[in-house]
Formats: sequence, C-alpha cells, structure tokens
Amino acid sequence: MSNDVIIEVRGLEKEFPGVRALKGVDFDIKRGTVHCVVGENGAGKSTFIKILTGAHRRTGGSLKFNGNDFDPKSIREAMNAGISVLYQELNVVDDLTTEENLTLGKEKSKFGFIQKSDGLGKMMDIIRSLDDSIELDMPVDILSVAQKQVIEIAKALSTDCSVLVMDEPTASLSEDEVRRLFLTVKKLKEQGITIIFISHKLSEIFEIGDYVTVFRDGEMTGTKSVPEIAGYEDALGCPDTFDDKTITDACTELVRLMIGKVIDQAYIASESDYSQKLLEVKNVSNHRLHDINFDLYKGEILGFYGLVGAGKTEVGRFLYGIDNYEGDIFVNGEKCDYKNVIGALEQGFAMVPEERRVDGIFGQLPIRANIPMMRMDSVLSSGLISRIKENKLADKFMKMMSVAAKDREQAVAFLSGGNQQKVVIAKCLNRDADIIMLDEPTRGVDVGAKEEIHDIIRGLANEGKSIIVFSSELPEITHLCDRIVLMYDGSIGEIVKNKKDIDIDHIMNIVAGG
Amino acid sequence: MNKLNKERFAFLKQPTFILFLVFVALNVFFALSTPRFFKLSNYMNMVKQSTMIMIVGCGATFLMMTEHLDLSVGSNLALTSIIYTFLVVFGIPGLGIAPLPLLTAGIIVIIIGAVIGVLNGLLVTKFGFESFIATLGMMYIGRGLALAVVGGNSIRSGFPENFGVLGNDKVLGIPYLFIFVIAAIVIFTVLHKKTLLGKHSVAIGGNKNAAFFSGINPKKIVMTLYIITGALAAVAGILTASRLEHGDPRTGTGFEFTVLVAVLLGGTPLSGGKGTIIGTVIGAMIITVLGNGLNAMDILKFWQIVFKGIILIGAIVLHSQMREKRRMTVVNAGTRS
Amino acid sequence: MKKLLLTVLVLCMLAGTVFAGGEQEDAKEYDFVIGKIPYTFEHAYHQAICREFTEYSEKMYNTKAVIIDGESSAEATLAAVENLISQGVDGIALHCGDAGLSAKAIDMAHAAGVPIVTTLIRPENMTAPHIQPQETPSSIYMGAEAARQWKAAHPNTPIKVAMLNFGGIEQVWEMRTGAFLEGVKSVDPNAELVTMLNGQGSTVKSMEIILDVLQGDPGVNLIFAANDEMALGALAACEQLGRGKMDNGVPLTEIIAGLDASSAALVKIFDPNCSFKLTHGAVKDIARAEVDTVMAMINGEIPMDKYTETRVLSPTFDYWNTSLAEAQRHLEINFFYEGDLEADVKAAMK
Amino acid sequence: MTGKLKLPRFRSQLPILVGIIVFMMIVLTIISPNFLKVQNFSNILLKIGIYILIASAANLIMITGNLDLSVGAVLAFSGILHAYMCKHGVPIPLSILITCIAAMGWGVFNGFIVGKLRIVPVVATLGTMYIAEGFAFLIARWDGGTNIMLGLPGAYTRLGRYMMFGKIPVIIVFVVIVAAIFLFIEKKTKLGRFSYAIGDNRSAAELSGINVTKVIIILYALSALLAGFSGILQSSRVGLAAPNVGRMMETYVLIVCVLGGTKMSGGKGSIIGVLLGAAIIGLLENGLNLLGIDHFYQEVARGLILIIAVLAQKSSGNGRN
Repeated sequence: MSNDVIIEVRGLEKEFPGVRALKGVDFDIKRGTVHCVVGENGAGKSTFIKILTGAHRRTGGSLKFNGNDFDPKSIREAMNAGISVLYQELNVVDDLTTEENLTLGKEKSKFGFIQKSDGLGKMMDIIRSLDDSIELDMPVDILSVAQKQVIEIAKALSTDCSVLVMDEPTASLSEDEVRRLFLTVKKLKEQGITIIFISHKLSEIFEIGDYVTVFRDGEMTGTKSVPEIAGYEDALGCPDTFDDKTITDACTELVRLMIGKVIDQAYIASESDYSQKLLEVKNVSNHRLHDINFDLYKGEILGFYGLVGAGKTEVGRFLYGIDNYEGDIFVNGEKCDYKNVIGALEQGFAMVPEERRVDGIFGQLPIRANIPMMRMDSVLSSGLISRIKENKLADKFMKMMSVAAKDREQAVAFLSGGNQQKVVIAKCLNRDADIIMLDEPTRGVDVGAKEEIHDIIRGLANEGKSIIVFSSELPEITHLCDRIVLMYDGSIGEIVKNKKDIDIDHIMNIVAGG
Repeated sequence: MNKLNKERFAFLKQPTFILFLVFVALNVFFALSTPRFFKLSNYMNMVKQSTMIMIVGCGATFLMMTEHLDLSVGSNLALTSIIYTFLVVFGIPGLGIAPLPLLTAGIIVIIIGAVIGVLNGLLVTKFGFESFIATLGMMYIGRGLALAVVGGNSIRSGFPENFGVLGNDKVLGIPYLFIFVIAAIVIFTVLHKKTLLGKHSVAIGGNKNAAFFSGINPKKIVMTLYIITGALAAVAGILTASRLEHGDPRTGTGFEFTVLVAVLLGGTPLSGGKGTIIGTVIGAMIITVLGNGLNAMDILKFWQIVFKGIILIGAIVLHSQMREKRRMTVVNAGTRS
Repeated sequence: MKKLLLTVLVLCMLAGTVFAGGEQEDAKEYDFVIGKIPYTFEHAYHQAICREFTEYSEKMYNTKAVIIDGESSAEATLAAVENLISQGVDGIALHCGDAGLSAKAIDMAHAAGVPIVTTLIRPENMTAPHIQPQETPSSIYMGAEAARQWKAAHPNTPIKVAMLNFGGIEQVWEMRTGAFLEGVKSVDPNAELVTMLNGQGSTVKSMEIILDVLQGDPGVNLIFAANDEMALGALAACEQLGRGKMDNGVPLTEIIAGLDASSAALVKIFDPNCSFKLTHGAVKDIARAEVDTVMAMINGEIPMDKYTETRVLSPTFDYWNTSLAEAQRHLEINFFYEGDLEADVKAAMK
Repeated sequence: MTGKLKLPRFRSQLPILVGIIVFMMIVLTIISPNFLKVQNFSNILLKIGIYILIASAANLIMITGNLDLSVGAVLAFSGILHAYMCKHGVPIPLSILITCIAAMGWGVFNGFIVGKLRIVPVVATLGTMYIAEGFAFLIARWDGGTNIMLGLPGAYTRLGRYMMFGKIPVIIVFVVIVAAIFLFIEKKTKLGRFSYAIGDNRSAAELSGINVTKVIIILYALSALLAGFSGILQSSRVGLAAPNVGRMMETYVLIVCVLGGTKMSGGKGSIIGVLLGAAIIGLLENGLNLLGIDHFYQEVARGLILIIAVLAQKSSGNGRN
C-alpha cells in the first residue's frame, strides 16, 4: 500500500445561500486505496463529492489533486483531469448497445460517421475482466443493473481516470451482484486506481475499504484506516477478513462517529393508551422488506430509526398503499386490503412524503391552495370552495407552523425548503387522520422550526392521534418517540421503549447490524 | 445453452418483428378476402404511394426519438413543391430570372425546406416553444404561403421535358421513387446506427442525464434534426410535383398526421428514446396496405376512417403493454424499487 | 385492462368489417368491373353520382362499380387511378379537379390498356372521351337571371356581388364563378365583384364568412356560391342578419345562387319568401353518361383513345322559370328523392 | 426577489393579451369603417362562441397536462346524430339529451384511455377523432346522404337562432353561462382545484389522495359534452348538419387555449385567458374577412399570430419562473 497522497483536502468550505454545507474539512486520500466516505444525509459528503467532481465550486479552503491545486469548473473538466463518477442513477442509454454506451460523447468520427474507437479494445478488456458475460453488441436494456454499472465503470476507466467515485453503487444490487462488484473494485485497486466509495451499508466498508472518512454536520469527524476502526493497532496484525463480532463493534463505532454525541433532549413520556391497539402489521414482506411486524397504539409516537437505506421509507410506502406487499395490516383489529393511496387515506392514514419537491408540494399554486388539498371538505361550504374558509385555514396553519411567507397567496415554489416542508406538513395535518406518518419531517428545516414541528407532533399525540415518524436523525427519534423501531437492511432489528436515559450505544449497535 | 437459445430467438419479441407479423397478417387477410389485392403491380403502387410518408418519416422518426414533433411537414411539402414548380416554369419574374433548370430549382427548394426547419428549430431550441405549438404555427404559415405563391391556382403547363421523370419513370426497371425510398431508408438507417447524430438522438430521448454527462449538446442535435426533416419534406415536395406532373398548392393536407401515425405505429413513442427507421417504414406500409386493401374489399370509406382510429389506439395500447412487460421483467430481475 | 381494451377493439374491427361488408350485396357474377373516382366522397352531390353510377352499371350492364374516393386531393386521386389499374378493372370513370392530373391519369390508363372517361374538367391532352356537363352556359344564365330579377325590383341599386369558391381552382372560375359574373355583367355592366372568399365547400365556414362580408359591405345583393352547401351557409348568415327574404319572389334583401341542384337547395328555392333562388346541376345524366361511355369503350363501340365530348345538360332551377313538378322529377331521378317537394317546401317554410 | 413580482401569477400575461386585442381593434377601426359596430361584435362573438364553449373544458384538460384532439370530430358527430334523430321523429329536447349523453360517451372513452391506461393523449384522442368522424359520416350516409337538412322539423333551427330578449343571440348567452360556470369551476370547485394540482405535480396529487383518473375522465367527458352541445347549437343555427364541420376545430381550440396563456405541460391557464385568446382569433378572422383578404394570407396570419402571441408571453414575466 503506497502512502503517496493523491487528494489533499484542507479547510474545504462550501456555502450555499443560508446553509454552510462544508465547514472546513481536512483529510487526505491515498493513492491506490479504497477510501470510504460515510455520513448521514446532509452531513456534507455529497457536497464534498460534488466539489471534487466539478458539479459545485468550493467557496473556501483548498483541494489538491496530485499535488496541484484543483478547482474544476465542470464535470467534464474533472473527468479530463482523471476523476470520474459512477452515479447512483444509471447514466446509460437503454436503447444503445454496450459499445455505443461506452463511447457515448467521445466517439471518434469522420464526417459525422462513427469510427471504431481505439480505446474500445481497452474498454472491452476492462469489461471482460469485470464481467465476461457482457458482449459489445448487446443492447443495454437486457442487462442487469450490475452489468450496467460495469459498463459505466469501464466508461470511466477508459478516460484514464485515476480516481473513481462510486456513489452508493450497491444500493440497487442483489447480494450476488454486490459480491461481483466488490471483486471488480478489488481488481481496480490492483490496477492502481483510487476509489472513493460512498455507502450507507457500513459492513461493506470492512469488506473492501482501506480508509474511511466520516462526515457529520458539514465537518469531518474522523479519518481512520479500516484496521484502526476495527481495533487493530496497525495493518500488519490485521486479518484479511473480520469476524462478525468485530464488524458489528466497528460499525457501532462508525455510527457513533456519524451521529456524534446525542444531545439528550428530554424525552417527555406520552399519554399513550396502550389498551387501544390501532394498527397492527404482521409478517409483511416485499422486494425491500423482510418480515416486518409491529403495532401502534392510540396516542403513541412510534419512531422508525435506521441508517439510510435500512428500509424506513419502504415501510411508509407499503402502509400508504404505494408499494405492494405480502402479509397483513390490521387497523382497529380489522384486516385491511386497500391497494392504493386513496384506500389508505380512507383507512385513516396520512403521510408527509420524504421528497417534498417531487411528491409533496404544488409549486405553482399558492400556499392557500396547497394546504386543503388532502381534505377539501375542510374548505368547502355547501360543496364549493369557500375563500373565507380557505383563508382561515391557511392563516391557522401558517400561524401554527409559523410559515415565513409574504402572504398566503405566495406560490409554494418560491418558499424556502423549510417553509415548503411546513406547508406539506400542514397539508397532511389538515387531513385530520388517525395515523399520521411523517417521513423525515424536519429535514432541511432550521432549528427553531424543528422544535415547533416537534411540539406539534407531540401535541397531536396528546390529542389521541397515533403517529409514525421515520427519521435518520437519532436525537429527533429519542426526543419524540415513545417506542423506537430499529431497522437494519430491510428488517426490524428490535423495538425498544424510549425512556429518559435510553441506551444510545445499544441503538447504534442494532442499526449497525448487530 | 438455454440462454443462447433465448438470445437467438430474442428477435421474436422485438416490437419491430411483431409489427412485421401484423403487417404480414394484414396482407394475408386481404389476399384471402379479395382477388384484387395480391398482385405485384398493386404492391408497386403501394410502395410508390407511401414514398413520401417514408421519406419524411425517416426524419420524423429521428425527431420523435428526441421527443419532438414536426407538424409542419405537410405544408412544407406543399410549399416546396409549388415553389419548385414555379421556379422551373416561370423562374423568378420579379428579378427577371428565366425558368431555372430542374437541378438548380431542386437545390433552392431543398434550402427553403431546410430554412423552414431552421425556423422550427429556433422556435423550439432557442425560444423554448413546445414543438407542437411551434410547428403548428409553421404549418399554417407554410400552407398559406404555398397558396399565396400561385394565388391558389395549380400550375399545369410549361414544364420542362423531364419534369415528371423522377416521379414516374424507371431506370433498369426500377422506378426512381423506389430508389429514393431505398436511399432514404439506407441513409437514415446508417445515420441511426453509424453516426453521431443517430446515436446522440437516441441518447437525448433515452436518458437526458447520460447525454448531458457525455457532453452532448441536445439543442444542436434537435436543430439539425429539424433542418433534416425540413429538407426531407422539400425532397418529398419535389418528388410529389414530379409524380403529379403539376404544381398543386393543396397537396400534403393532413400529411403531418399520416407521418405521425406511421412513426407511432412503427414503434417510436412520443416520449422518445427509441425507434427504428424500418419500423416507420413498416408503419407507413401498414397504413397504405390498410387503405388499399379495404378499398379493394370495397369497404365504405367512412368505415375505413373508423378502422384507422381503432388501429391507432390498439397499436399504441399494444406498444405500451409490451413496454410495461419489459419493464416488469427488468424490475423482477432484482433491481431497485 | 389493456388486454381487455385490445380485445374489445379487435372485436369492434371484426364487427365493423362484417357490418360494412353487409352493406354490399351477396357475391354475384358480374360481366365487368369498372372503377369510379369521385372528386370527393364527402359531398352529397358526388355521393349521389356514385350511387347512380353503381346502380345504373349493375342494372344496365351487369357490371360492378368499385368506388375509390379522390378525397379532393391530387395524391389520393392519382393513387386511386394506380390502384384501380392494378386491380385490373375493365374501365375507369374519373372526376378530378385538375386538368393536368386528368391527362396523366389518361396516359396511365391507356398504357395499361384500360379505357377511361373524364368528367367536367377537360383534360389537357384530349385523348379520351370526356363528359362535359354544360355548367358554363347555365352559370351565365343564372348570373343574368339573378341580375335581371334584382334590377327589375330595384332598378336604382347598384349590383354588388360576393362569391364563395373552393379556394382558387381555376376551372371553378371558368365554369361557375367567372361565368356567373359574366352573366351578371351582361345585364348590368357596372356590377361590382365585392369579394370572393374560400368557403371550403362547408356550410358553417360559408356562414361565418358571409356574416363578415355583409358586415364589411352591407350593400352586397347578389351572392353566388360554387356549391349548394356553401349557398345554404350564405343563406343561414343572411337569415341571422334579418335578411334572406323575398316577397313572394320579389327580391328584397339579396339573391343567392348555388350549384348542384340538390334537394336541400330546391326546398329553399321554391320557398317564395326565401332569397336562395337559383341553382343548376345534374347527377343522373352525368353518372349514366359516364357508365355508358365506359361500357361503349369496353365493348369496342367507340375508340378509347379518341376525344369525344358527351355534353350533359346542367339544367337550371330557379323560382321564376322552373315548375315544382320539374324540380320534383329532377330530384327523384338525380338525388334518389322519395319525398314530395311541395310538402317539403311547405314543411320547411313553417 | 419576491418583492418585485407584485402581479399575481395568472394575471401576469393577461395585460399582453389585452394589449394585442386593443392594438388589433385600433388597426381594424382605422382601416374598416364597418368594424366598430354592434352587429359586427355580435358576429365575432357568434363565430368564436363555439371555440369558447369547447375551449373552456379543453383548457382544463390542458391545465392537467393533457390534450383533446377529438373535439372537432365529436362536434360533427353530435350535430349529425342530433339532426338524424330529429329527422326521424325524436322530439328535439329528447334528441338533445341523447346526443349530449352520446357525446359524453366519447369523452369517457378518451378519459379512460388517457387517465386509466396512461396512453399519450395526443395519440389516444387522435384515434378517437378518426372513429367519431367516421361515424359522423356513416350516420349521414345511413340517412341517405352527406348532409342532413331536408325533413328536419321546422323547430330545428329555433334553438340556434333564438334571440334572448329579442336581440341577444342564444349562443352568446350560452358562452356567457359556460364561461361563468368554468370560472366558477376553476375557482370554487374541487374539480378545478384538482386539475391545477394534477398539472402542477401529478405525483403529489396522487399522494394527496386525489383520484387523478377520475378527474381526467370527468374533464374529458365535460370537454366532449361541450363539443357535443356546440355541435347541436351549430347545426341548429345553420339549419343543416354536415359531418365535416369539425375539421381543424381541434387545432383552433388548441390555439385559443395556448393564446390564452395555458401551457401544454399543464398547471397554468385560466378561462379568462381562453376568452382573450378566442377574441384574438375572432378579431383576426373578422378583420381579414372584412378586408376581403384571400384565405391563404389568412392562414399565414393565423400561424404568425400564434407564434407571436406565444413569443410575447414567453418574453414577458412568464419567462422568469
């Protein structure tokens, strides 16, 4: 293992209007290693990657690549310098063949005719070495996701890249395909390529990683070698593979670095009525979930906690009638068989979706029109929309959520992220459902507003509503929830009851796969 | 072994092949129901009659692969056809230019067709028009100009001797029109499969991000395609004038929708990203065979209109079902949700 | 769901084919098959010609007629000619709006040895028999008669003519619009042609245009439309402006003239208080002349490559000079009219 | 950023439309002495009345991001069906009722294919257009011709030519009523609100529990109903039903909506815009007819006005979003 540093990060800063995404980060990436980057959403790792690959410009600090200052203005510039990215959304064109995809955008051409690329042989060698079942003339749409990834890797490598960034490459792969990808990664490493590997599956780090950098809240909280994390003094005494126990412990350590000290915001015990079971989920499985069992009581706040990709959102999706599932859902003791969102709403569910821009807001409509959308009855008077009621409703919620807007006529698209989120929550609350699901309710919301949203959720529970919160912020979960469902890799690890001084270490252990 | 077999017969599931089967089935049906249909001369006619659809369809297929429409092809065809005729018969009287030779006039109107394409392209790429609206506007303008050039009258005398050669004569027993069609099919299949333009068109419609990250400039491609389609409409205009052996400003009415339907039947969805020239050719032939066969069966014209609608809807439903199935198999192969 | 829809659509197609096929008669041995290409199947006039053509050829010659629509389009007409030739018909009757295209069709048919006859628009090369309805003299007569009637009632009002055409087909000018104007001018040389616009052969379009025209120049007092559909549209426009009236055949507001002599027009013409007063046209004679000529060529009675002109009268029907009985007979023969014109006129007047 | 955008969203492009209209009116007043007359405005209104009737519903469809190309064919079909039934002894009111229901059938069919089966609306409604048009011709043929006029009861034209209070044509009355209803639908009903929501963000609409399929089916049914009713009115006004009257009606309706500021991608538009868009088209055609300009220049003008109006809207405040 060479100690030669390929990327040197010093005091790197990135400021977006109103947000400091990176607050001065320092670390080194060594040549020819697999360097893992971990951190929760919003921790700053993707900002770092975007600066590295030319999608964003830094606002402070320095970044050195091969010893020279490096400030790429575009993705292409970074690519030409030798830094390529393997994006999470696959950037292959389904209706082109392998070969065509490999050469897309850098074809050699004469009079517009595509010539045989010189690099093709090399790319093919790369592909062969990674997956020998891919042929040049295969249309890409018959390939699996993993095979498509191989094509993208080959494409990146063909540009003489020395650093390959892999953004959650295993997110949509089957177990088998993950194995194969790891073999690929190892081969690449042998060829001297530096790999920056982003993953939410911490255990993977111990399989392929050499170093790991942890981000939290725009800061780097640690860069360590993998053996170090696993508890070995140095690489010499370290075995090639670790046993499960070691991995679990090490993962827990990583989670601790990612989450940091959990500020123990006082958990206020709820007035849950544990005699009244509102919802019961029995043996639910689908393509992402295995054997999910839990129940929810009246007036309870149930938290789902797990790292990104653990399957929290998927639980929300099947409950809300979006995804198919096998198994049973009982509401008030009766088995439900709704098949869509409308059915779920009628059954008494309501949800604040995770992606507000895509699934939540009606950007061109004013705030006033957004809020009643899930329950138009609330603004109808004798069947017609009453402007008075609508205004009243909007005012009520805008006050309750302290939405910062010019007035209620403002189009939601022009609001800040936090205020958009408040509008989405208001829209959902207005539904007045018995079971309210909130997926990442305070993501991108400033501290003050966060507190307000928490108070509202607590207030709702006290009114007798049952609430499910999906969150990847542990403080939020421990602050709010009465019971916490800990998820890991599509399964429920454990359901713990919240209390004043809850064992954070234990939680970390479970969500890390222990 | 099993896998190999699967691959070998994969073409059986190709939409284009299924389309071809539908085409064959139609032919068999008509051949069995009427003795007047299954004749070589009839097929020659049908190819001739679908020439313009195929030629313009080649460009339109490319445009649709990038999610764009061109509704101005019909009036573009009429305008170029009438200007071509005007130039070879009268020249440019205002400038004292004598009647032009066929080739010169041809080149001029192909440039005019391309200019219409440039206007379409500018409106779409530069001013952000929906392609539907931009080309609809150009459709009206082109049609009006075509009529205005000749005051609404046809030109039907004073043609040079070989005016009708391209549209009617044969060389070595093959009609010139066939040569044009085959040339168009070959050229555009090559463009599709072998050139940057074809590949990048597919890429733009198939995955915008991939195209972007690969440094492809979509505006340039779309602009080029509008120009090509405009020029093709002009070629079709010249051929139409030659085939009719007179200049008719009313020609090509409704042509844009015929082309659209042919391209759609050929398996190029409005959402772009895929499509084949051969599919469009089969689509055009299906339209022509259907009209011809139903005529031969002496089916009332109005029923034919009804059938046209049913087949259009049926074909698109079928296409979308096949796409869905394909997507399902991909999802089941163990990928993301 | 999609499968279900597909099945339903296929069933619809099959049912439609059966139903559409059911309109034809049972298989029968015919002596000959002849093709007929109408200008457009969408107009009542051409549909009537096709019907007469089919019935007459079957009755007289035991010959089947195949109708392919010319769709008022040059390409469609040309394709129809090609298809009929390759289907191996024994003869073709073509009514096409373009002299050049007619000539080309004749050449193509002759090259394939198929006799062909053209109608109305005289082809450029005169190498095949032609049916010529005498439209020009009838149009001139109509123009003159309309102008006479107007001048008789309003000697001091200058005549102002508005016309609706099909958008500049020059034969229409020669045989209809221009001829009409010629007739008008023969009576009043100072008559003014105010405007000539494209009614697209459509009643609705014509109505809208005439509303605008009368707004632009309320002095318009003669309106000529190149077919009855457009004339009816003009009438509808006049009626909505409180015009369109006559006092027992004496012009009050304007005089409207049409063309085709269809039942819809004649009902109005014989209404003494309606301003639509003149039309001319023939169906039966044209269709029969077409069939007769084609059959004569097939049977070798006349040469197929020699120009002969069969003139067919295009009788004029106007309120002042034609009797109801004549009109009744005309409709019965030409438009398969089964009603009683007098009764229909009375009914429409109500 | 938000401080300067004082004008509310929907109204931001209306001044431009009004500007274009005023400009056209001034020009026409100068060059044609007969332009500025009550009767002429009645003519214009009568002409664009049918467009407005249909466009009011078609506009909502466009606001959801969809499209209806079958309106012209449904209009023709309904006119013919109505005339056919009246001629064969069905009482006029009953015939109107049946025709309206039949027309809605086409709309439900469209809505089903577009909303439920998720077929691209351009193709689906193009198919319906062909089918409906074919049947319009077939019905006329079963009656024995292409136009139905003879044998219609005398009262047939009563509806279309009825003058309210002796001077206001009934079509104008209907236009006012329908425009008011759709203004009402846009502002006051769930249907209107949901239409904007679907066009704005379909996914969010579905997750908010809006029955998108149902909304789309209802809108297509409304559009077809109005097309059908327009067909009845038109044929009654003319006193004749012809199967080819609907040709190009769909593009006129589309142009009217687009001129009025409705985006084809959905989420934006209003009935007020439709009224102004229709006014532009009406003034244009009226002016050109008054001046006796050949129809081919009219087509050029139509294309130009479409492009210019959209361009003007794009370069105005609209582009900033």
